[in-house]
Amino acid sequence: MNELKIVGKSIKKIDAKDKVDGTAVYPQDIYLENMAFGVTIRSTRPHAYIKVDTKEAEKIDGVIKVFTYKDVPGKNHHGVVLKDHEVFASKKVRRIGDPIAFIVAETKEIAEYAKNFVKVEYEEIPAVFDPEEAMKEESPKVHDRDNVFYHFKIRRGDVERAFLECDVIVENVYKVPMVDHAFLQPEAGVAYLDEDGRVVVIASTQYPHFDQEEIAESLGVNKDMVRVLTPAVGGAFGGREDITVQIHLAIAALTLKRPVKTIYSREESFLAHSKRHAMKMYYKTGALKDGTLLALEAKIIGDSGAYASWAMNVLRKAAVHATGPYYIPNVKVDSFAVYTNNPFTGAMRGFGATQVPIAYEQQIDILAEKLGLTPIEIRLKNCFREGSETSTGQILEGFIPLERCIEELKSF
Amino acid sequence: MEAIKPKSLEEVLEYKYKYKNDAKIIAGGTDLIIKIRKGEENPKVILDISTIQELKGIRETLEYIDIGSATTFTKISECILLNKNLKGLKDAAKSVGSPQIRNRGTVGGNICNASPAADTVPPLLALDSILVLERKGRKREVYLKDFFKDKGRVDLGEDEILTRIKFKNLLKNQGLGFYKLGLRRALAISRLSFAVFLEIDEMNRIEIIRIASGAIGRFPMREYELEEYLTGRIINEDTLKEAESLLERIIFERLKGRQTAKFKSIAAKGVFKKALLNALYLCKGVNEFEKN
Amino acid sequence: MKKRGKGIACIFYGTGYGNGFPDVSRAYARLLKDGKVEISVGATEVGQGAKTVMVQIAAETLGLSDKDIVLINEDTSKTPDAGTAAASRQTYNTGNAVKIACENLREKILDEAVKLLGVNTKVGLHIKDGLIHVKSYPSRNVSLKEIAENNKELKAEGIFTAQTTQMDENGQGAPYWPYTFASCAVEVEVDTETGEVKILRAKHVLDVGRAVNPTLVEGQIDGGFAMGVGYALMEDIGLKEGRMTNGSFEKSIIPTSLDIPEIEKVLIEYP
Amino acid sequence: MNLKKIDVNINGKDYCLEVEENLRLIDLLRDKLHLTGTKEGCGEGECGACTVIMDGEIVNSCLVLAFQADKCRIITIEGIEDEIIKNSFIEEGAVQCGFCTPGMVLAAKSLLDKNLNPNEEEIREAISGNLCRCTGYNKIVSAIKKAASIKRGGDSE
Repeated sequence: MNELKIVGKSIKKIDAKDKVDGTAVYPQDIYLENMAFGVTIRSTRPHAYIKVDTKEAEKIDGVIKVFTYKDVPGKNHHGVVLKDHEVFASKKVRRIGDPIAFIVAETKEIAEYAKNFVKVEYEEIPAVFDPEEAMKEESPKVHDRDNVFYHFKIRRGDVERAFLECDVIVENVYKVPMVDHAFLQPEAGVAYLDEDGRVVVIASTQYPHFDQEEIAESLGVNKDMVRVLTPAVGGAFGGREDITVQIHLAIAALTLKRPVKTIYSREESFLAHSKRHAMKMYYKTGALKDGTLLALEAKIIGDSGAYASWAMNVLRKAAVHATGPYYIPNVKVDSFAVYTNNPFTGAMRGFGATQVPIAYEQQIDILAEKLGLTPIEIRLKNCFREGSETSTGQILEGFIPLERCIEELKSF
Repeated sequence: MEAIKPKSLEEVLEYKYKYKNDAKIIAGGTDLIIKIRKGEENPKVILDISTIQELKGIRETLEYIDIGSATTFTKISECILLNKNLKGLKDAAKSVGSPQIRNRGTVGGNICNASPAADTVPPLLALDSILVLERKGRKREVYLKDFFKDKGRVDLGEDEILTRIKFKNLLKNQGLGFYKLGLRRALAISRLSFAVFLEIDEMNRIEIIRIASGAIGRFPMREYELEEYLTGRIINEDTLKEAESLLERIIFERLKGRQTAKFKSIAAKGVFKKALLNALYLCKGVNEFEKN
Repeated sequence: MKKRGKGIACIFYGTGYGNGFPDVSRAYARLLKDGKVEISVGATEVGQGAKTVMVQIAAETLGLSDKDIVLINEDTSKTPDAGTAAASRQTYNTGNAVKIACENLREKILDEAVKLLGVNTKVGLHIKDGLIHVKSYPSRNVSLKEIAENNKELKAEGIFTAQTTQMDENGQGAPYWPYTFASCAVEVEVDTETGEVKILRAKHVLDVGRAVNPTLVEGQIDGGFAMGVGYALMEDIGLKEGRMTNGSFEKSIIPTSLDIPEIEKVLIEYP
Repeated sequence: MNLKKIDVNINGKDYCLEVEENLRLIDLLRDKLHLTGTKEGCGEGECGACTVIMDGEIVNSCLVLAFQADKCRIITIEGIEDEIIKNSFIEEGAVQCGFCTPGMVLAAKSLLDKNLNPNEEEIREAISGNLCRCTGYNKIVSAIKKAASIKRGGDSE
């Protein structure tokens, strides 16, 4: 390989200077001429049919318009995989925090004041909060379909027979909670029309080109008519994968033909974006006397909350990584993504591969203890090496330095 | 809302007399501004006392250490006038929120908001502090231990404000220890705290003990039953064990029915013990909190 | 009583969307009139350093300094789709797209250099510090600026797709590539009387391939570790009938500077 | 809402302003003066992104009402010309998303103005009111160490 001159060097981060000077521009830092301000009305009930009356709010001096699902020019939906989010809830809300209306007013203060005058009538319906409850047939349905919307399986070898051959078996249930990305910059954005009549949306997002498509679809325009600008983004960690401010702002700017801005408070940020999937992980791991792992059976239930977001990819990734980086010849994994009326969950740093280590690594430690091995010994015995086969039958080729990673810990 | 920035204490009392309960005192603002924004408070008038010099600072009189109610936590934690034996008060002030909060937040606000988790209140209780309350043309004193009426409610007249907090300076064989359990090491709201004032003789016999707890009741409070038990005893492992199990029973009883009852009644033992040992080391002139 | 203990853990992680998803990244490169090269990349800078590593990869590929790369970013009307800034995919996927775009541009530049230098082949030409030299006769050279001035726009595209396959009904297949490996050790102190946990020290060993910018890689380790500390010890969205009971920074806590220890970091690099 | 007249010095410049009585200092800085380097991350003093230096001490500008700043001297990130601290942040990799950075720089400045030889614990304590979700703090700590060392006259360690 040629000698590298720049790759491999810790050159200064090119956006760092503006950030230390305080001149880096985040969406909330943008102030435009004639800019209106928007605030979002959100559901306060986890599962209810709704009726919305915006008349009183619209009469308030300084309120320009209150947008609801009726004002969505194109499709009233979005979503990274399934289009199961509504831009504005039309008939029913599925979680606390679902957007229902967007009040646009001359100032932030007026918009905030007008919130008190948007009437939302809730007719509450039975809700479900526990994913395992939600899996039952008689459980309330969050969408017009089965709550279990994804089931992924791994079948490798013969788990049942292998467990009979194991000298030691460890069986446990692990639960991990939802957590928030807690990026420091709450969601904010500005939208306006440029000279060419395009809708420009300035927002913090992880994937501007996908936002562009989703915005265009809800506006009912060709995607070339939408331009997404991503100035400084104040952290993301997966929490900016799903649409939050973008479509509301685009609709308002396009309709009103003037710039519109919105900024979420920290509390609204918690309501608006996804969470890390809470998971319940049933684990059974078996090994031979010498520590060789022989079989693993796992059932992983992910609480997707009210919407799918990236749940399929997250639960798939959880399943594929369920063995940990260890060769196990007999594997049976079932992972499920389940709708509930909880906050929706989606991408967050590690994407399903973060939850499962809490289970598989504790299993390994317990096995080691039972077998009189050290945590390092049992890992070295089973860890993936060049040529190892994963539970999906993938052969690991190239540079697989896990053994070295573990050896490095011996001196700790 | 009308915002007023009086120039002197006299002016403050004048306004307070004029507006009574319509006027809310703002000093650090670290609680009030949040409450106003959440709509939990909607005062007609706010009186800013954050720059009134008469209400700031710590001084020593013949008998007392005397702290102005608008003195910030930073000033308390850095005050050289507060001697080593008062370390528990400094520790408590240092444990409040963050440097930014400590630079604004005041001891008077901490007392008057009457939050169960107020960090500096348990040490001030253990010091048996006296509050100076002033209204136009009149001044009165009340013991801090008698000041709290309920969660968030205090014995303060509608035209009255807290101006000073005073307590007796400590002697060589006295010490004030504090320990706080938070969920993290900074920006932590107290889950549980204890302050212990201790006076011992050469045999480690407890001459006087005053114990105050935080975050295990409707407001920070003295733990009289425990004090009574410990008074006159020699501090040793058996005494500690006995005291701890008594404390566990007291706390469990107090929090009965609450989710936190079990955790707090057990953790309280450890937190109390640390506060007590901190006090003990100060009495004996040992600097470091030793590992146990 | 305070008790101390050590623990270790290992992980592997499959990069990207995976499972046969059309995981495509695109990038453009263009020679500017002043001899600098503009790269147009849609990958979002979320703080991780995407802008910086894309510039480094372009500069390396073209034999230029990072100062000679002009980055176009932050605007969908000026950048091609690079997929999402997630799943640890941008440096690998979009970085490769930038590399390919720059390699393609390099070939076009060299084609033009052949004409200007009057040599018979581009074999043996190389770019250094904004000049194209005949390797064995460096005084015969032409600058990128001259090439730009003598040509209408030279530009190129790079497309990179990470190869993965969709798994079958038994979950068999090659769903992710590449996988990365890591190990971690911590020593903690637990106060058995109060339940307080203190992390005393930690060590992280990470298989990173080739660290494009080691400081940025270390920053990811530090940040990921802190998030892990929060996940293990303090973070938990409280839910009651679908309602978050701690949806604010007052109630929902993340680690502060005092909760995180120094971390010994080891980067395992290859090639 | 009544307006209140205040005299305030911001970044060395005297302002005579009329402010709403419930206006927060952060809103004054951002919305009225467009000094947007001061960030709002939580609005309740928990994150420190809105840190400014007020009469020599760091405060959360979301927890100060603008009228309280009457006769005060405020320094925001825009008024910080301390290139040693800023460069140390850049060189040590202490900046990722950057949203906490202005507050961190101000906290660092406030520390080093008082103590040129802080130990690790003092540095961590000084920035403990500033949350960062990206860096895990370690590189910020080393940036402050480095800045302190340069200020003491040493080189960059």
